Amino acid sequence: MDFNFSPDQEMLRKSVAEFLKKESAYEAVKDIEESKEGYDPKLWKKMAGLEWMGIHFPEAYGGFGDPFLSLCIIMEEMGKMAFPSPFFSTVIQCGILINEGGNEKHKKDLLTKIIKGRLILSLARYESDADLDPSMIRMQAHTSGDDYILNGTKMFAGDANVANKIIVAARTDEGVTLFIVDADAKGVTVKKRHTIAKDNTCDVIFNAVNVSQKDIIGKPGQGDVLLDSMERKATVAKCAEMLGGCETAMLMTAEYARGRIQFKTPIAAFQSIQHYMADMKLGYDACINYFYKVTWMIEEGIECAKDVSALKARLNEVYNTIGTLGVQIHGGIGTTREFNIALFFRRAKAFEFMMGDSQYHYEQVAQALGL
Amino acid sequence: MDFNFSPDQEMLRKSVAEFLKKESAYEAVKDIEESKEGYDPKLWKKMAGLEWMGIHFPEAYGGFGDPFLSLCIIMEEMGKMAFPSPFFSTVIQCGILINEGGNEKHKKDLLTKIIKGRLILSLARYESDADLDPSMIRMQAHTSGDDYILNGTKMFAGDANVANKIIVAARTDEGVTLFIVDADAKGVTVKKRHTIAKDNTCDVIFNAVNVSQKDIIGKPGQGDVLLDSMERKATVAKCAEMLGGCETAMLMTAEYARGRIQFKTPIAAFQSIQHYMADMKLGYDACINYFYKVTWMIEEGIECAKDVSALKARLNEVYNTIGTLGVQIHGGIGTTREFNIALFFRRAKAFEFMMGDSQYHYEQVAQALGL
Amino acid sequence: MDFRLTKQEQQLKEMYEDFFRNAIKNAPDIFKRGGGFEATFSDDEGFAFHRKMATILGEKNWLSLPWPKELGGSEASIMHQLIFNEAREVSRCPGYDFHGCAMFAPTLLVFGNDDQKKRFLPPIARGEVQYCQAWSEPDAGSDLSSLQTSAKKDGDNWVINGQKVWVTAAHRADCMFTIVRTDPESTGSKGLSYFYVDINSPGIEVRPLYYMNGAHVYNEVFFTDVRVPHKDLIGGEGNGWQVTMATMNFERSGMGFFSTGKKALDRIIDYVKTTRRNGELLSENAFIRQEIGKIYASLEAGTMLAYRVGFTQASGDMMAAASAASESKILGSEISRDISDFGTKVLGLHGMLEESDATPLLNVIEEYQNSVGLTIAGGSNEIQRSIISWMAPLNMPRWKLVNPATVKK
Amino acid sequence: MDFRLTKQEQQLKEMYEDFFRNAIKNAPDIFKRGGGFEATFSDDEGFAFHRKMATILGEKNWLSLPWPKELGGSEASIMHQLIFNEAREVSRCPGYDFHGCAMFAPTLLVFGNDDQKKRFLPPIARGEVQYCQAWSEPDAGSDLSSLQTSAKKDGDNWVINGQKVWVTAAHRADCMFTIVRTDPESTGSKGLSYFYVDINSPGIEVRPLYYMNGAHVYNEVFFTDVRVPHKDLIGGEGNGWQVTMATMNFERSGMGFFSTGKKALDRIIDYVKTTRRNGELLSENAFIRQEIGKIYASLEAGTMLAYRVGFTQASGDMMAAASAASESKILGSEISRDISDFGTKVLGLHGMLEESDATPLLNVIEEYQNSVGLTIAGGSNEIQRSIISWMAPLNMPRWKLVNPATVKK
Repeated sequence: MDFNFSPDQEMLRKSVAEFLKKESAYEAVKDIEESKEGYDPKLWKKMAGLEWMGIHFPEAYGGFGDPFLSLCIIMEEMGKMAFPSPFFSTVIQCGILINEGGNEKHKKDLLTKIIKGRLILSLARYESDADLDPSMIRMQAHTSGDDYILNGTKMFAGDANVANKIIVAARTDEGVTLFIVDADAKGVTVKKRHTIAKDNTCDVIFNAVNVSQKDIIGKPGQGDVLLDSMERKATVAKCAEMLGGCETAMLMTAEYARGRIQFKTPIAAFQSIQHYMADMKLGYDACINYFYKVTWMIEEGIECAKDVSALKARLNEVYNTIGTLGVQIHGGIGTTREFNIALFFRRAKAFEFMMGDSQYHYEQVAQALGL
Repeated sequence: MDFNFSPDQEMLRKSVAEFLKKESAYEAVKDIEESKEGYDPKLWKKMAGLEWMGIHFPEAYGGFGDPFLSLCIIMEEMGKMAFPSPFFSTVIQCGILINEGGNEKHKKDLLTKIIKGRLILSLARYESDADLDPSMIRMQAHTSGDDYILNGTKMFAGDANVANKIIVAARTDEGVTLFIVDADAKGVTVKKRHTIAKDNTCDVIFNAVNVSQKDIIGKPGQGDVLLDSMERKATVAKCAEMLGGCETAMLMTAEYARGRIQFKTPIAAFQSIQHYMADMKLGYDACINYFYKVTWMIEEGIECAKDVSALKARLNEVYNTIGTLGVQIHGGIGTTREFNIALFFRRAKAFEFMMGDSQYHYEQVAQALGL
Repeated sequence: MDFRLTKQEQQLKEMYEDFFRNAIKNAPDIFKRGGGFEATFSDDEGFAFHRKMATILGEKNWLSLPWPKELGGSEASIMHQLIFNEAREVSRCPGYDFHGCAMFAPTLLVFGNDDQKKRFLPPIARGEVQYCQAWSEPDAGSDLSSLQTSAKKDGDNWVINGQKVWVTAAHRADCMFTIVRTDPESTGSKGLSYFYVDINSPGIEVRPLYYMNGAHVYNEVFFTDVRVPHKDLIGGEGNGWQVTMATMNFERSGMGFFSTGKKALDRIIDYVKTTRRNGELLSENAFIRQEIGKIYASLEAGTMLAYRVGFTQASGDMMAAASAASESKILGSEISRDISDFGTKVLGLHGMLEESDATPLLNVIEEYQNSVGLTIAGGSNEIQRSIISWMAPLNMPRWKLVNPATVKK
Repeated sequence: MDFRLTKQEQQLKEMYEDFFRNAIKNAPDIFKRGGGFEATFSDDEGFAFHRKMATILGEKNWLSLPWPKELGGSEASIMHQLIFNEAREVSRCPGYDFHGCAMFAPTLLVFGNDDQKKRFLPPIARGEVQYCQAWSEPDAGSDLSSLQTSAKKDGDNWVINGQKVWVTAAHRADCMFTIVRTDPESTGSKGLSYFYVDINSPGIEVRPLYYMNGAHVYNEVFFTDVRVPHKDLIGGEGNGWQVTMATMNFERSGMGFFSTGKKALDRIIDYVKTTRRNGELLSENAFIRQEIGKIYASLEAGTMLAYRVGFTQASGDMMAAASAASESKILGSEISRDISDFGTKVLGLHGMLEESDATPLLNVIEEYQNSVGLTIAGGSNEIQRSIISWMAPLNMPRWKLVNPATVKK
């Protein structure tokens, strides 16, 4: 058993952390949150230059071939800085789908561009009923000669407002099928929603959108299986981001509590504050060590759906507890736009729903336990 | 709106409290817990002399005709002293069944004796599946001429080991039917179980027990309706007992915390202890005021099944929280037989199940809300 | 024990409920999505409707219900007020200036002199003015008595300098009440005085303090040589702490938490009855049923605690009423947080959206964000819990925390 | 990162699991219902089986796994020990004297002299002796350093007087280790010394301290002029606090909580899969499914925290290991309480019964009653939480509570 990171991974972490600290302090994050684009295109180019987008993809397409944990390290550091970017939707959701399910041409065309920072992708997979199981997808794709016609509305598509292409999951005769659609194709309308995370969550409306069968990822009907496999990894990567947020929110709050004087006492000396902080820490520590194991299981190809679900469900609770206690300890100023703790409080709630809420994941655990 | 007790009720409370304090201090309670009988027959006679058993029954049978709240006041005071007796099974469960469902002869025969302290009754109504809904009762009663033959096992019958008669719920062709059986009738076997409350919880085994149709309460098939009505009141009365326990456990713990010195400080000065105590108090205060309203609804005949369930479910949680925090604040000695707080900790857990656990009652609330 | 409404109370209840049920129909959409401080003070249209409703309530004499008749009030019982408040809060209809009607007016009734009552009460009764409350300072939050904003006597005036924070609605208000240090030598709760201040006085600067979601409800208020006439000092020089504590204790039943909570629960029940997810009607899910049962029980128990506060106030036991009010505030703010959190959870992915047309449960994410403020404002729940423990019957001792480095052995 | 067991570790794991799975088959029924301290020390038959198993484990050299080879040990890695402990704890098989093997022996390895190691270690390794630990006193619980039991030097002996409480298994033990005040002028953690004591020494009286359910696990121990030879003082006069703290820190991964928790969860899962109540299979109830999911997640996360404690100890960062161990202890004791509480709840009315033939979930009510002790013993969870907050990275300041009446302004 070894809980240590490799020297390369330590170096990667340091470089990501330094970059984000320099380029995207919290004030910049707040500006990004209020921008229409919801990300900083200049930073996106720089990130590509640092080879973040390619870290986990095969060298054949210009990637770095690092293990999955490296990708998680980047996500964790982004989480620490509450950094908004289309990294998750482009590299993790869509990138993994293409890498695992795409044909050679898709990979050559798309992965290469993703890695170079020249392509932003969005996954349009959920619908208004907010069902999470890929097999429940209902939007229809009808054949029309060699092509397909897409009609319907997708919701909760990350970064569709800035994406060049959208991967959309729709139902064909064979079952759930993944299509790659140009974001500016005729009949595609994107509407950005306001969320508690002030992120790029969008509706995507498809009105008689024509797609060629060449733009199917994998085979028709294979969509739910591909989504399932990708989402296992994407969930763990989201957990990495959440753990980063937990750590910052916890340390930021501890620092504030040590400096804030009330009743002639640093409030950090009050037992109730101390116990809140201890609860934050022990929630975090149990999750991060569990996260290491789950990440390792993913890398080793060990079946881990049950543990991915258990980790995400528990981390949903832990991050929200840390966010809520963080605001409570900050007191009134913790509720303002000015102070940074609310960045994490708001993300904790949004991330609770992304890649599955606790009710969903605990139910998955129960099923895996044979219930 | 008036939260005040009448002067008569205040006087009743005072007299019950003084009697129990004098006659049944905690050491006596522990002795009773370890006795085979599980109650003190001498005290039982004295209680009858003070007219407790008859307080709520009609004057026609020797009762006092007081409103339901008076019965609850007695239960609350018993709860404060963790006082063990067959009062709940005899007076409340069986007494109310007879009063509401029995014929004139039953009332004359049985209520009169109950009121005089000459008759102890037990209700045998649950079965090994621990179903709570009266309509789920499965034990069979077959007709045999004008009589019935009972066969089967009942569980969780309070005070059956010391009862003179047992009211048993069994299924006839007409549905659930209530029979009055002599505890020493041929074929009746009683087995006392050990419970966390160290009380008189018994199995009652019926092996070809003969019962006359004259000993049916109400009509054949009316049993579930009679049980339902009685249990609404019995649940509120049990809540009264639990609230009494909450209050004592809370005040006993506050007193201990003020006196216990660790780190040169009364532990009551520690914020974590103060917050535990505040949680105990606010849990208690919300429940007791709700209890007053529910009791009043019962007296006024206002439909209140939803609120009875909501109160019991919430009080299950509050009493267990108070019991658990009470032990935690006492520290190690709180876990011993010697100290009194564990009397309440143990009862909190047992009472959680008596008259319905939280899962059951919250489900009743959901149904009443139209879910 | 008696929990029946008298015939007259029942009539009042129906009248108020009817009135507010109809009134809210004409409100801007933002109130139909839930209302609250954000709708009232952050939104121009919302504030205009609030002012309009205030005038109407004033015309009906409903803003001065408990006041003595000679001052234009109705001498309504506490029960009557609770009925009025509950009907209003359930409807979420604005128009009742909490600061003016529920804090400043009762303070004046106890501590104001005749001149002050005559000058300040009638505009409140008519719903003509919006008040705000300026108490906290950047370094005096939970520890209010360490406040440093000062007032110096200068002839017939006092000259105020300093800074206040968390001034709800200051950007919308006409007047303010505040507590400042009038004895520069004093520390803690001594040497403080309580003032009425015209918000348009020269030297007052109001700066927005944006909430995490961008809403503008709170403000910072800066005082630079603000001159306030001596006749606007309420309750006598140096008595500010006593007056402030009294102001805090008026109208603290916490009923509003439970009334609005019931409304929120009703919306959740409607939603789960009609929504399927992952192949199942949400209302069939035992976990959701259990949670709804729990929330119902908390709200009903809390409501009775809030009534108890009113009953105990009416019976004159102010210590017991204050303790019960703290409990009601803790329970109410925490149930508000729990309901809105649960609301987001039943929405699934919709739970992160702020817009209403995509979130079938109106306003829940706004309420969720506001709810974290509820457990802080008006004395954090941690402080409230300690205070409860210090009072009868718990009587925990109130020891001080000291830095061991500064204490000799 | 690597969480694979080596081939050798995998073999060890299978060997230990096989052994204990078979061994527990021969145990008295009381162990089959769950075991633990109550089965081992309150029951005569249970204790006899514990002693028998100890001898067997001794013969296999499994009681001295981590010791140096020259002292008869196997120099097993921390991972090896964790594997052994997990297999043993999951089986709930007795035979491992926690006090002797996991507390006193490692203490001797660090602080004992050659003579002490030679005299005390071999009987522990052979499983011949039962130890007990006498630390707490009636007025020194969480605040252990205020202890008052004293030892006075008299020639080559020390004479001990005083009283200890919470001495687990004292009525079954052969030997004891204890901490007493050897400098009568001292206060707090100074002037204390750590002794080995033969429990049969004249002047020792052991009195039962019955648990709330009547079980006899704990004892009070009274010392009246008990003479202990100087050669049995461990770690030097006046160093008792340091030795005691080290003893506390051995074997504190908390793995036992999670191992036994998993076993308890398995039993609950079996039960809900096969039991119908109120017309429904319990396993079909979404509320029960959610709770089981939660417990599974807590146990798995906790297990990784416990492994982390071991890994951090092995890497030599004792401060970080101590903090993680406190966290593991809090999480473990609370999950133990939550599982047994949930266990009673799934049983419905059976949840209040103590007897096994009527409670299909074995032993749950005993575990529920024991679990309230787990959050207190070994330093209450409140103290542990404070300690965690005082350490890096939280670094909360450690201020003192003082009575304001005794402080000059």
